[in-house]
Amino acid sequence: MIYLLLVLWLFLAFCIIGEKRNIRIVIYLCVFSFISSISFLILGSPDAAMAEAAIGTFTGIFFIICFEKHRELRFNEKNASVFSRDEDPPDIDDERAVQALLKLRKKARARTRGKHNAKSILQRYLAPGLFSILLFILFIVFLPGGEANPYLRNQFLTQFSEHVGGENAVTAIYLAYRVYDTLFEALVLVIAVVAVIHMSYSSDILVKGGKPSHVGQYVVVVSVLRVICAIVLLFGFYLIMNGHITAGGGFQGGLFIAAFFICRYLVYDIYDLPITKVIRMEELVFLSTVIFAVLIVFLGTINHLPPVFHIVYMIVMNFLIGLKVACGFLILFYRYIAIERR
Amino acid sequence: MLIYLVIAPILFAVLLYLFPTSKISKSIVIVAQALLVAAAFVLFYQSRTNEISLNIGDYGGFLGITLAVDQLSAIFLILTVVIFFALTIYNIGENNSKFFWFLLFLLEGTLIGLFLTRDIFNIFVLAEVTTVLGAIFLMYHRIRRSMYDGLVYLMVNVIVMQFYLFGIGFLYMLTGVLDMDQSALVIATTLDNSQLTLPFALIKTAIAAKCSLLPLMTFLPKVHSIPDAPSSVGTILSCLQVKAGIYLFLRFRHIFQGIDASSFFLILGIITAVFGIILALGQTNIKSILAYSTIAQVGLIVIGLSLEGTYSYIGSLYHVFSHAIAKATLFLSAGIIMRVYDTLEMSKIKGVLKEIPVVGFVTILAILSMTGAPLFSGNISKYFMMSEANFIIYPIIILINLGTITVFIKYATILFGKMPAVTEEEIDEAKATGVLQEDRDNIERTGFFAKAEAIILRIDIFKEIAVVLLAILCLLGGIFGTELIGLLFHYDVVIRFADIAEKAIIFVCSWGAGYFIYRFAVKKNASLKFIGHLDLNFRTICVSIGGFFALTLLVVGVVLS
Amino acid sequence: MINIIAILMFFISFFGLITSHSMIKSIVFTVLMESAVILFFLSLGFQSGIIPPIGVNLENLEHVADPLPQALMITAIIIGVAVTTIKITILMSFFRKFKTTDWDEARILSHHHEEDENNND
Amino acid sequence: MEILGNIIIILGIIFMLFGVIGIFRYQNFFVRILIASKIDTVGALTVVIGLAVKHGFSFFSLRVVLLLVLMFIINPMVTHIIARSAYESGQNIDGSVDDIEEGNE
Amino acid sequence: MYILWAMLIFLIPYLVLIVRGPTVWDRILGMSLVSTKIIIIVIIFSSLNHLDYLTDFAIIYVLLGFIVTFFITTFLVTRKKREK
Repeated sequence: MIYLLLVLWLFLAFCIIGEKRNIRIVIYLCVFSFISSISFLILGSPDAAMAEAAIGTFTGIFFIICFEKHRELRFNEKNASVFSRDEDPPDIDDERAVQALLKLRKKARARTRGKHNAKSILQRYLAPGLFSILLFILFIVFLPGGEANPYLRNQFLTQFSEHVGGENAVTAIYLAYRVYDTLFEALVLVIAVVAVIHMSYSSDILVKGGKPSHVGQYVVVVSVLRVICAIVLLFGFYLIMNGHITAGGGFQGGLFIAAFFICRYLVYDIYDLPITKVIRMEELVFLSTVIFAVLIVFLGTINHLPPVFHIVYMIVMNFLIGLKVACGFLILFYRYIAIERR
Repeated sequence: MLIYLVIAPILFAVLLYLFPTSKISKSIVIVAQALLVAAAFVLFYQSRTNEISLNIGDYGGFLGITLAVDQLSAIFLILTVVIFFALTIYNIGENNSKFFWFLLFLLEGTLIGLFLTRDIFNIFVLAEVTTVLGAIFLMYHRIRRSMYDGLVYLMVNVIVMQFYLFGIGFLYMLTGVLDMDQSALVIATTLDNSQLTLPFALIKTAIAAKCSLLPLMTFLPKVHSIPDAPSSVGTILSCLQVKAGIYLFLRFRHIFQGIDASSFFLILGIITAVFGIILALGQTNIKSILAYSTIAQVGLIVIGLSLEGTYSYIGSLYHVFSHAIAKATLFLSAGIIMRVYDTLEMSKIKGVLKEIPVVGFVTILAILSMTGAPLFSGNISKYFMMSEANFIIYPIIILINLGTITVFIKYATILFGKMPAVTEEEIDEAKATGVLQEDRDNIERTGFFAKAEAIILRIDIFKEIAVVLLAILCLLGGIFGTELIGLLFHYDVVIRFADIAEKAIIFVCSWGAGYFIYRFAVKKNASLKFIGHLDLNFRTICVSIGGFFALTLLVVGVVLS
Repeated sequence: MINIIAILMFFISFFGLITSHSMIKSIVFTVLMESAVILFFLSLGFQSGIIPPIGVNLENLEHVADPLPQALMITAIIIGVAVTTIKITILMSFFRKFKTTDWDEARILSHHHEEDENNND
Repeated sequence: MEILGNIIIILGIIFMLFGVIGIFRYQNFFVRILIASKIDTVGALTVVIGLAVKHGFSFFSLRVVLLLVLMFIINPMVTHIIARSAYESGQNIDGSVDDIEEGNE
Repeated sequence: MYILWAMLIFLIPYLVLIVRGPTVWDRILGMSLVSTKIIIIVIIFSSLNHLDYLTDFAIIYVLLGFIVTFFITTFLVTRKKREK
């Protein structure tokens, strides 16, 4: 049963290779992530499946915002045949520089196009295909045999409820045994937020002047979305608070809270956000996560606390991580919607 | 103690970013850095007697993550804090935003974490963090070339880390643990080599790309020498990130004890060194020369590590140390030179010794250390490296050193001569050539226009202090070489005076030969220049990664077994 | 068997990486590569009828999935998406500046200073 | 109860089969979306109801019924959005293709 | 069990619709149909293995599928309007 799903999964990957249109790539990618999520679920890992489904949605949304902008810029360029000047570019002041760049690009395009067109499809794909197949065969030939060594698995499964508590072994691992990894994971998100703010085209931090979502005209949809907004938010908090008992946890719940803000953007056309405050809050939450982890786990306090406090620790930690992830993805989303799209 | 050395810089960085003012008080930064250096030295002193380790959360049974300092980690830890301290002094006089310090401290914390951790998956996480931070740092000024190179750097590193992750998967499947020491134990006791070939090849591919061991990996020096990036990032990437690759190389060699691929890596190291030298000779840009010579030195270090014997091992590790410090000196002084001359092109830089005597003098010291002159740290490391080489490797190392000397003779030409006068036309031309306005504004370009107005530039005193300190370290590492090795490696070494004299003669001869090679074969060689500007596109880099993987797999699986 | 599918996926995306001229598609293929590795990790110790490691009564350890790869893969997924957003941002600011997403064109455009100097010599 | 549930489920599957046939039979997009989405919604709801019936009155059934309500609202809404967007963006009713995609090269 | 197989087999024509569909709207429709099938697969999977908490996943897929579909259609229709 899982094999059929995985064959479909491979089929979608092949489709992505042969596809040149960006919109289709996004659609394939979304279906791809749905199918991988359900495969992960069948493989017995609901936490990873939930993270994959939510992340797939967010990746699809980020991609589609950028592709739309990509397309718009190309469209403008095709119609105007010069670099578009409507979007307050700080770099195009010197007319001569623009002309030089334009000429150069024409030359570059002619050169590369000539190279691309000179080869037929077979020539283009035969050698890389054979190379990939060779690597695959080598990989298969040297595949190590033998069963998986279950040492750590058995240790975790037998001891997690005694050491950490809760009912979800995965949450126990990433909140207690490997919380050090989790801190760096949160750090990566902080860095991603800072990087996206620093490296995007526009250098201002405030998100204002984005485009509205144009959903207001769909009256039926808006009224349904309002209900769904609430459900999404509630569901996010449910996932965070029940992270130690069932599948879910800080990351997944945080992603859902961020999804709530997407719905909110769609319904109310809110694209100006006090983003500096959210960034500050994100970093404060990160700091408190680190300090909390230091106090409870790194100092070894958790081993001396009664089991009830383990549950409290997990809930608080899940909540902090959830808030952190929610803030991070909220900033990323609004950055994309308001600045990358502008 | 151990964990705070990692967490404190990160917390400090985030606090700095949260700080309401945009400019950071310099004393805070320098005090924090000094505290870190002190903590690292205390840790180093403690770890001399016995290995310090910390199991996070005290779970035992390899359930949690273990941090530990042993001899190897301690060396890299000391190196990291020393170089970051120098970088802090170097940048303290500049009007850097808090974002700069944020990145610097985060990089320091994650690099220290990379050297301390004993968990295989934790290495993946930290390597990703350092990669991302490096890419952001490269694009600190957000200008043209850095964007393309930064994207390539990020993409290639992400792809390579997927190979590494795959390798971890197999390793976890086979051993059932993620702890390095325990998995080494399990591998040594229960597994045979045929099972380990695939994870070995996967992980070595990733590590080789990290320390640019692949002969075709020209993207890494290209990234190190991006002209628009701050020179601090070139220093960090070239001195520490690449050395982190070597650190991982050693760690994983310990894990895969059964697989003896030293001859393979010996050949690879020789190829890398030769390629690095040839490519470095073809460069026309001072930062590129330094970056490509790093590749050559990495090749040399790998040769030394692949030779059997304690002396060559110690010599190679000491070379990591001495090379990193000399290279940091050169990179930072190149940054000052770039400030003054507003260019990195060798043809336009002349008479550094006369214009900025301190930097010129420091550059001479660092070059002498790099090329292995007597009394410098490079000499000590190369001495030990060669002391156990056999009759084939010995001349090869001397030849590689000759190549290095030739490269640095080429580099030294910037020191002499007369500073070229700048005419009005040149200024106009510089304004007119396709340089976008933003690029000019973003870097604080004081030099070019200042020179045109015949104003002698005032150089930041802190920058000079930083490079002078590093140069003094080079000299100290040479004079007190045996004592320092005793301190770092806990191993008493003896240097025979006769050998030193022999080395000195070889060194002088090499300089003579190097000068002749430079004068008659390198100076106006168009084909070398062509080779130096060879550039792989992204697809070819991916193919070379795959090719390296297949090669390693075949060599380890078929030839060596 | 599942790990072979994951490996196949890994090399399909590798094939995509070495053939695609578009930066956008390269980013998409790195996303696919990450999912291949994630599938491989999660398939460690798979047998049919496996149940998630959730619940208090996990006495019958035979059919419970390994929790450690799952925790690791959540980390890998989050890191992957963070890196992907950075890549998209760099790509978009690159595209706005140079109006191209082709690797070869981008290379020529961003290195054109050096090329000019080479031609002059 | 078991048999009744199975019958309802099989009914749902037959509904879905009709939907699949309808997708490939008609050339016009609006006909396709009408058939596919309507029949799909009905089929999905029927299958879910069948499952709930099969399980009897339990916690699982309660959750499934909650889901049923959600699907009952959301599925037609998705169809509505797609059809309306297609219409507004100039998809012709008479079936000629007006594609708005474009390549990246 | 037979329902699971039926749903899996139903996935194939919908994937064909996604890949082949002449217009982009067909592809989006296919996406929403696939997400419906996956929801049913999850419910059946949870009922077969007696894992009640997996029904959460059905809710997740419903909500996420809705958000993605909605986002893509909104973007496409605004783009089309602007270009006219």
